[in-house]
Amino acid sequence: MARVTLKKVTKKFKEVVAVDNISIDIEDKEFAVLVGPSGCGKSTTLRAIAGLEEVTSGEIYIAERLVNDIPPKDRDIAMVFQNYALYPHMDVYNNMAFGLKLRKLPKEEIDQRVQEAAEILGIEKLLKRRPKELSGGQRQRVAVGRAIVRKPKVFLFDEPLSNLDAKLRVAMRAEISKLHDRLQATIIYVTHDQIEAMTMASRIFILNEGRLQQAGPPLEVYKAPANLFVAGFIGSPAMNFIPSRLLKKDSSYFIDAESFLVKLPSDFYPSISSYEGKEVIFGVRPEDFHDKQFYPEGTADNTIKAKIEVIEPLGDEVLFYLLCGEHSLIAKLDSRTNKRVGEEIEVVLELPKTHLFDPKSEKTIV
Amino acid sequence: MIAKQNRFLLSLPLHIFIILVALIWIFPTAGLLITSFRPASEVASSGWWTVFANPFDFTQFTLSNYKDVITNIGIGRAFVNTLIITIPACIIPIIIASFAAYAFAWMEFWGRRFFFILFVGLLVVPLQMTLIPILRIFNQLGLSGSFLGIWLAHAGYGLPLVIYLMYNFVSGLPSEIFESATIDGATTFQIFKSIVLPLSVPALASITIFQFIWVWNDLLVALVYLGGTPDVAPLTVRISALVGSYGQNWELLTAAAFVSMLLPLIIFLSLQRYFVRGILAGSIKG
Amino acid sequence: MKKHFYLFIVLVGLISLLFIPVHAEQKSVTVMGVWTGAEADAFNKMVAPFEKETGIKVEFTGTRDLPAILTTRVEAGNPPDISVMPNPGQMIEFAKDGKLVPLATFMDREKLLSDYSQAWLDLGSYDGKLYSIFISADLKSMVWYNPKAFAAAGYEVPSTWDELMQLSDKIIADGNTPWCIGVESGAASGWPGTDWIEDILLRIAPPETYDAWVNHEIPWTDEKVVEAFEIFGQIVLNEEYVYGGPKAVLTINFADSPDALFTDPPNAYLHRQATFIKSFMLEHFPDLVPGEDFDFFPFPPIKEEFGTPALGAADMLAMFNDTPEARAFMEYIASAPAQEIWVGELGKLAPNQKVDPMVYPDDITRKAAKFLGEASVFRFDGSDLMPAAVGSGAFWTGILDYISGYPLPEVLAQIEAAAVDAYGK
Amino acid sequence: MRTHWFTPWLYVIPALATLVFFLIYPSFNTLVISFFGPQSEKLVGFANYIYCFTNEIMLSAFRNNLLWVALFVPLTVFLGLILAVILDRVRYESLVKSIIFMPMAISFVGAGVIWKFVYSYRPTGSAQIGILNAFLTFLGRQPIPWLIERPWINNICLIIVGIWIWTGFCLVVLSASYKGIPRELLEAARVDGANEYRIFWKITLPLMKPTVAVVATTMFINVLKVFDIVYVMTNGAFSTEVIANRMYKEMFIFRNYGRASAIASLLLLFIIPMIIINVQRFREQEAFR
Repeated sequence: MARVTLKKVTKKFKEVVAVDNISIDIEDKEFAVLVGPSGCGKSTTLRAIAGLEEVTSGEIYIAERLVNDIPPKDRDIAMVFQNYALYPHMDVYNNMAFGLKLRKLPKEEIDQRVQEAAEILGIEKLLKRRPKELSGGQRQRVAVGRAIVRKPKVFLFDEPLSNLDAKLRVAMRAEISKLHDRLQATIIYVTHDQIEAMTMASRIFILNEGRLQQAGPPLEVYKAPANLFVAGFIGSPAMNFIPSRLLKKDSSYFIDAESFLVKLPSDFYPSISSYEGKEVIFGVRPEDFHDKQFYPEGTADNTIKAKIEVIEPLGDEVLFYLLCGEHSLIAKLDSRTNKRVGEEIEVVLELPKTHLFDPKSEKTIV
Repeated sequence: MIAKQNRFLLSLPLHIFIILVALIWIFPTAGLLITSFRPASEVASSGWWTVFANPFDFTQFTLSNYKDVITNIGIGRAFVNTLIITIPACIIPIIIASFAAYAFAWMEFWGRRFFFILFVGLLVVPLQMTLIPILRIFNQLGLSGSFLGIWLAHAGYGLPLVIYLMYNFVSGLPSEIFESATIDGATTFQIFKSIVLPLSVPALASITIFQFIWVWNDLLVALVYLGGTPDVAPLTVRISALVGSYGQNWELLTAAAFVSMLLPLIIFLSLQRYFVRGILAGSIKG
Repeated sequence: MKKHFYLFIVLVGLISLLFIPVHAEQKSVTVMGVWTGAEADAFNKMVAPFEKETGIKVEFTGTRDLPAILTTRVEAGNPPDISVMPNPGQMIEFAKDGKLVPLATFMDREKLLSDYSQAWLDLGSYDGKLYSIFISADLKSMVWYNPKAFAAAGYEVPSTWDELMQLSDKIIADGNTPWCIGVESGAASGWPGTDWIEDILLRIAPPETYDAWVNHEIPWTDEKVVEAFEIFGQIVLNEEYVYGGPKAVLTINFADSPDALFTDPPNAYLHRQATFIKSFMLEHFPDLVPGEDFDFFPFPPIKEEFGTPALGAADMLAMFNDTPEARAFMEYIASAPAQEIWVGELGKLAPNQKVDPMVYPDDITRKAAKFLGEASVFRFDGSDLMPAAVGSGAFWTGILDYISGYPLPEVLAQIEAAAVDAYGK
Repeated sequence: MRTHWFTPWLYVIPALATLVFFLIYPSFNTLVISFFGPQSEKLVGFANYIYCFTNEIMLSAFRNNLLWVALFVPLTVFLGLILAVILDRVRYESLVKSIIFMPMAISFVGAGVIWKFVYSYRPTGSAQIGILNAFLTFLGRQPIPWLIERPWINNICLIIVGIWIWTGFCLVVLSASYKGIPRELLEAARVDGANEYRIFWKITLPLMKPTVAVVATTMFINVLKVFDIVYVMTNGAFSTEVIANRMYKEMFIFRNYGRASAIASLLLLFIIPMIIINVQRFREQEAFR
């Protein structure tokens, strides 16, 4: 059983607060991803779990055991570093065996474990090589292998894929996911790449400026971001934020963005009534725009007109950079759309999927 | 692509520069080497390059200088004495300094910066000033005239530079390796032994050479702490005793200089292959 | 591979542990000296009969760093049993500090008085107590020349200063150079010039003036000292008088400088230097025959009334640790048989009057011994008697500065300043 | 790295103990003695220090040491650096490196003999046994007595001997550091179109800065302690005196421990600025962690 629990963990470097009162509860065998922009405190959090940093305050539990004062080696964890941190003077075999030798395991068992891990990762043929004779992807595998042989309860990954090229990164992503299924261990994975987070995680933890912004399964977070930051961070291209005003007319609520006016669905009403007449931020994901030609539900209440500034075809979909009044918007539309740059287009907003945020607290209203 | 020939032309000034520097450097030594094969009377009356007037006239050369040096200084015993002094006097400070450099580079402790600065500052202490107070203590401890005493003395005098050079190297190792080893379960000592020392081989090689040469060429420390009787005297002491009191016998000195240079040069040449590039390349680069 | 390496280290460690009590428990006496090379060999020959007879082992360390090593070991309370003194001045300092053993406590006074002239005993004493023994001496007031070259050119050996200068001028007139001088001597550069000054001063002033100068009772700016420098300057600063001119004087090693006597044609005809220079001449030109190819005449009198004094230097030994072995050794080296071996090997002169002149290797040495023995005035090398800061410091650099062209008053003022500081008066 | 508070001391204490015994205690002793008279028999206050700053020879020693600092330190470091970089590109690197390192293996007495041969002067007209003067004579010029031409030529000649000896040290240390620079960085710069000159100044040098600082510091300290070369070649005559040689003379020849100790204490004092620079570098490195 390897739950990892952080209770009100804070880490300060002199005056700088890197981790600010974070509480996290990671279930056994969960694939938890800590994600956030650089400098958000995610790596520090991971290093605190590993025991490489001493926390300023708060408690860390691994497998229900308080580990604040337990050295890294006794925390039953293994870590994969961004730069792999392979021992340059040891061959692959010894890189993987090092931790086991230190634990004084019998030689046969070390052999067996290394072989097993090498097979899992497909690096049996590289065991005699030194790290500098390996390609980036191979080094990555060795680094993972070094963690696997230890059979720890918790794996910690610190941006392990960021030094790989795009194609390899996609392949390794899938492999690590497979590995998780196979190892049946808790994984805590740090990345700044939200796609990695979305694709791999069973739960993601979004951090910003040392604080936990939101935690939850990836789709849940995607669909219901807790605040403006999460909404903007998760999803690519990012959500469009339109500063606007909430109007009430004939017992209906409208978003007034000066250049357009749309009517909000009625299930929004209970949460937004207090914002009547106030400034709000209206959030629409690019994929929630539709070309009116191919979207029959378009009405006057959910359609806006905009000018096309740039077109980026992605294949079956096309990104349109639009200008509506003074608002720049990005819309992901059907590839059948045949408009050109400079023309005007009518797009329909899928209003039930839109979000409203409080511009002051940045919290989600609905 | 630049043609091969063109590239050679581009680097031609480079080669000329290097060869020129090498020639300037080797010239005085060459003079010394040739002088060591010439009889005393010739040395005083004509330049060493005059041998090139008839380079195949071997009568102008003599091996007697070398014969004198080797027989007179009792080279076997002196050589053994030198090794007995030099080897521990190299190993002890390098071990002590590696420990200290590791702590200074990678551990947090109270007074770390102060002590580091103090250690480096001690580089400037003229060792002549330390002889009397230390010899006094040595006498009380019964260490004067013992090999242990001179090992420790060389260790003490060599430490500041060795710590300084080691620190410079060890502090440049990537921190992830240390973290990774910590998580792998290594204690600070295991990290030192299995990671720091093996990775410091290039630095250790060059520092060993410097310390070796310094101890090997030392005269004063040996004379003061060990005395100059033949049963303990190292090569330097014996060689300097070979040269007359008024500084004559240059031809012997030149031969002796080459005899005593031999081992340091062999050490240098054999350790040179450890000054290799990029041991770390695989760990810190993606 | 690795294991072998460790094994090797352990082995070396063990072997060296065996050496830790470095000096055997045999009866022994430790002796330190400046002697190296041929002199160390001669010393070993001298102690061989002693070791055989007494069973005492003489552990000798010869080093040119003697001043540093001796100072260090004496200060640290770990002196050798017996050591050569760098000079009488330093002997007096050690005696003053109570570091030396007075020899009268065990040596036979009568025998000393019969073996040594009072002058040598006085030089070895401080405050009325004898502290050191001289084992060899060098005569300094000598001018070396090449009799064959003299004969070829028709030159006569001069007997007065005027004749010497006339000879010099004649040599110049013949298109040659009279003198060869070299004052380069590594860290001790300048000392050959100090001998010139001393020899000249002894010939232009009474010995009392010399003593007063040595003891800094007259200043360096005294007219007699100035005159001595000027007489030296007449030769050394004159491009025609000295081979190569002053620049060559400064750069030629003293040991190489007499080489000029033996070139063909001779680069120079006259060379003032002590007895020991003979060994250098023979080393550079092994075929020379003493007395035929080279000879000396006494440095001639300058002012008739002061005659031909002898300037000399000597090697002295003093005792730091009072052990039976050290006593035995001191008695041995003071004896004629020991000195006979020593001076016989080196061609130096023996302070012990009982030494048979026949042990000297050649007539030249015997002639020098006779000169030294019969000289009415004998004075010890003044620079060796002065405090080191002057005698081995400012005086040497002063000579070099003077030869390199510095104005004499400036040179003397600098030495005087150092002297005031060093003598404390 | 997280450790028990006592662990670092286990690593530092052997060094600390050795240094306390061999260097710190004697330095302290030296400092105390520097306020006493020649044989430490009476307290003289600052008299020895006043002597150091008023005596003409001491003053010229300071001037000469400054000249040494100005020439020796930059030249050894720069030459070592240049050679480390360019030797990396030639196949005969180890041969040339060995040649330049060789003087380190020669004792100072040996080096003194070698260079006396180089600078040897014989009167005009006789055969020159010094290579420099033989060359001048060959060109039909007057020979020069290199070691007595003051105040510049002889000092520079001595400094050249120092450079000849110590460049090998700089080369070996700097070369090791240069080889530690990832090649990709240099290649990247080359691809970016930088010429070798710019690469050296903008990439190589900044990356090697810590090592260059170490080497420069070591050479600076060497200059302060330079003794053997001067002692063997001129012993400070002809205005070539340096501080450390003066200290040796005061200590062992003149037996004036007070003055020798004052000079040694001054040497310690002079190193302080250099140490402050090193402290700053130490701080910078900390900032990276």
